[in-house]
Amino acid sequence: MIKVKAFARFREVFGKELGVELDGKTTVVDLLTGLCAPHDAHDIILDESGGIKKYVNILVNGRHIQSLSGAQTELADGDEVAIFPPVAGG
Amino acid sequence: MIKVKAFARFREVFGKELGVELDGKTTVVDLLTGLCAPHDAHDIILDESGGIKKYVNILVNGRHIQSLSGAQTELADGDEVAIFPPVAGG
Amino acid sequence: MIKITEEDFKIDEMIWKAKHPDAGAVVTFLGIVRDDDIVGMEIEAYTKRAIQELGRIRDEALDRFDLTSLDVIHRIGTLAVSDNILLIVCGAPHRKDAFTACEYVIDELKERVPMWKKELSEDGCRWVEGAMKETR
Amino acid sequence: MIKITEEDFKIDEMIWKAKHPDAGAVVTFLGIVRDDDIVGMEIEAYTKRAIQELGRIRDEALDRFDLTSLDVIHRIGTLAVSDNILLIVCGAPHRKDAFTACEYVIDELKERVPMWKKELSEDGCRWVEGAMKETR
Repeated sequence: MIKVKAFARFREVFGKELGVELDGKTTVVDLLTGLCAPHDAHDIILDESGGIKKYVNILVNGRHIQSLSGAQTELADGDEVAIFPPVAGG
Repeated sequence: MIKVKAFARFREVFGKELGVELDGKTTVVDLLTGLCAPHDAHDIILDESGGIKKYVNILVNGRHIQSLSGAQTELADGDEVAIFPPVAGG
Repeated sequence: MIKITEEDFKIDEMIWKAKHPDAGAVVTFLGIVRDDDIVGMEIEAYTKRAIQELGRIRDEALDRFDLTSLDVIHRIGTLAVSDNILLIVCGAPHRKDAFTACEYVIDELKERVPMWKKELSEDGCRWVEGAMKETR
Repeated sequence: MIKITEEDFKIDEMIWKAKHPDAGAVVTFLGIVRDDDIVGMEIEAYTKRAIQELGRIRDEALDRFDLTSLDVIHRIGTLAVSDNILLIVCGAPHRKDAFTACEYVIDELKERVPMWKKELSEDGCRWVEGAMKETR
């Protein structure tokens, strides 16, 4: 199972935390595509070509996917995926 | 009478506060020359040519003598003259 | 100390901890809720990662500047106008390092630490969007 | 508030006064006695002129930067290592002004305000000489 945590605007769309069962080999963009459908959130997260929108930050186990394999980063059982908008603390 | 206030190193030489009676027309450098003699402080305050050493700050009624007439600034009865080394607060 | 908490903090206590024989300067940044026609603010954090990133920022600052201490405390939850949001306390032998480190921490915090604010006003609420920088 | 006093000050109280609906940032500079092989320090002021000059510096800062408050308190008398020397508290809508104003005040204070320090060590004592700038 993959633990998905969503924050700020995205928490209000997906809920704070959800578990997603892996269905064979899954990438970050697969996960997001699957998540968006039931929440009608496709336009918020994904662009027209099915890629991830720029203002959507994704961490896998605390590492930004840009330092991994981007949208194609592969997920394994037990991974924690975080989805959040640009940060604004302080 | 002129009120003379000395601070820091110069307080230890001249004392904290003293009154000096005016003896006719007096300038800042006259006052200092007169003050230095009894305190053996000539070398601390005045240079070889009888001018005021650079690191000696003199205020007359709160105004630096450099914005008045320097060592030749004339003093009047009731003036407050302050003598102090470069400041070092904070 | 790096801390994310719902509780308010005591500034005197935090500064007291920064006292160190080699410290001559303590610079403190306090962020408070400003009344931009709002009644308050909700602050949310990805706490685990926020603490990790704050720790990284602290380590960078300790590495770059000559400091005797560096502490950060950031609140989450619902806050009213004038409530404390965060406190950064930098102790240093000399003031320049304390100022520069304190500014470094708040600048980096705003760009890198996964926290978000929702402004609450009479008319409703809105998420404050950060600038579009990547978190590392 | 501009104050020169022998008493210690309460930082929390001073910061509390800086709370203002338009303030989003409060930057505080605390100077403390650093252990440079000393046991303490004696601070002397030309109090009347020091308050006047601090007032000028505050007015300059209020003029140059967008601030909601600016307070300075400086102690005189005999202080031990780690004792508070002075506190500057700058409140502002935005942090940049608060930081810049706070640094402005301490930089100018050190050059212009007629105050002096005598370091007290086991071997005796010595006056700390300031840089040779004119007071205005």
